Amino acid sequence: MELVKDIITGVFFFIGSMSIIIGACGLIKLPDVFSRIHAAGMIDTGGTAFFLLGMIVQSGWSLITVKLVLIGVFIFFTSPVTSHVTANLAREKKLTPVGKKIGKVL
Amino acid sequence: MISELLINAFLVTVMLAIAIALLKTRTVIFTVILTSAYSLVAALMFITLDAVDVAFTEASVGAGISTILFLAAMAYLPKKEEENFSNQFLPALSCIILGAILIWCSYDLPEIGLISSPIHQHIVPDYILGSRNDIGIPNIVTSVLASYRGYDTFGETIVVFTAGVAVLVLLQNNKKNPKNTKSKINKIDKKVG
Amino acid sequence: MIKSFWLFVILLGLWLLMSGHYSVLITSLGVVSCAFCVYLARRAKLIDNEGLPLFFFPRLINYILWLFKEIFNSNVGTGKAIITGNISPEIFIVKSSQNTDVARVTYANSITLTPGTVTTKINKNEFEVHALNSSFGDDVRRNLMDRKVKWLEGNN
Amino acid sequence: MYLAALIACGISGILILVRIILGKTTFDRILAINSLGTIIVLGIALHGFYSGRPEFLDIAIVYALINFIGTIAVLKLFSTGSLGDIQK
Repeated sequence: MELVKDIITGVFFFIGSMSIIIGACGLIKLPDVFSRIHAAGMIDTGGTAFFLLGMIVQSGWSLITVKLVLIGVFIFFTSPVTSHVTANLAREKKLTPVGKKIGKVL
Repeated sequence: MISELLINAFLVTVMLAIAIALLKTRTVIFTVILTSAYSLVAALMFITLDAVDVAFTEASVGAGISTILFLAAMAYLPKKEEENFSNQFLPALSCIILGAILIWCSYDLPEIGLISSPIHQHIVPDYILGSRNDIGIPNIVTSVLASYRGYDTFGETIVVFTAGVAVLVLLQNNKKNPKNTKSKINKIDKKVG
Repeated sequence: MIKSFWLFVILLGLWLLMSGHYSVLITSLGVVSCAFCVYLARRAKLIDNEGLPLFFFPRLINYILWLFKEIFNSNVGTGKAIITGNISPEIFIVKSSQNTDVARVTYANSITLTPGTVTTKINKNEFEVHALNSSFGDDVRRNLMDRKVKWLEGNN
Repeated sequence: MYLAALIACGISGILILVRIILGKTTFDRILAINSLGTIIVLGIALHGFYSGRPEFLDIAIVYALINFIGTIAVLKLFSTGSLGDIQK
């Protein structure tokens, strides 16, 4: 039973690690702010979700699980807000994104 | 043990990198952002030292409140720092000498977590053993702060409160006749530059 | 009034979960502070359909599971796009068909939460969306998420 | 296992630091700092599990909230030029 738990946690941690490292590479590699927000979103959603899932599998049913779920809820509520505000301000300050515009734009 | 060393070395490297970046930058808002990142990493350092309460304070005060206060103060500052081309040899020398003295003194300190060091012998065992029976609060740090050293904490709180009230009185925005305040500020501005 | 009660229950549950000590004194302190928080929220007029959208709750679990699946898929897509360098950013407008503000915010946040698409501006019921790739853009333009949020909102 | 995850956090932290130091605009830096905060939250939780004392999770919760407030404050200052309601 312990072995199964450890294997599941290991798989989750592996996916989470890949996710945050690819996200961090994207933060360096992508061309402008608007594209980098997607990479940051990958760290905020994929990395967080899989790391927390791995730790939840380890801790079983206890108070710790509730705290882990709470961390996940906070990050999942706050991450899109910061992303949106950053993107919105960058648009307000007249930064033009790389790439094409389809149709009329606000 | 080796992993502990690895984590500490990593954190110190990151803090050093942030400090060097702080020296290089000239934009004021970026300075504040980097300071906040610095105290986040510093709090991680406290966690590896098992000082959970200090890490809590560092996280909420160092990274949270002080960042916001710096930002509020920054609204009155110009956006960019002025380039300073004066001779910086003497300040650098004094900093290096001070740092060398501090490192030299740190060799006399007892090892971290050593049980026989004087700070763990004198009064701490009394606090740890008596806290549950004397006061009945689960958290020992709270019972030391609020009960064993209650008068200390009371005095500190009064000092901080007085300082806050004094600052508010000095900086008060005179709402009844705003023109008056504005002209005063303008006069000060003209005097300063 | 019933919303204040629900807010009190949620706050008290959170307190009990976080504290971990259940003596009489500490628990009563918790009850008092939760009641004070509810009083403050009532005084600041925070308790309305926006502050506590109770009409979401029955269908919420279903939506969250679907959203998680969607987030996983777009995470894989974003990872691939970053590794292969296959990016052609585009920016366009979608219309939202929800009636209440809460549902609109939920829709905009869901778009932002799936990596690969970000809402950059909001004007009434028009969202300006930035997408990393035309395939992500097509996902948003198919309006599947819009219909899901409309269903989550119910007939309110 | 936990150590491997911590090392992954460290690597991505260094990559994000590179972006913070290189960053062209302020938005890049704010975004990168926010990501660094998320990485640090994960790192605290992982370190708690690694050293066998998961009570550290309380600090991770505080961090997750402080990080949000700090980022929003910086962005608000950047957009309006002040945090309070100073009449200009």
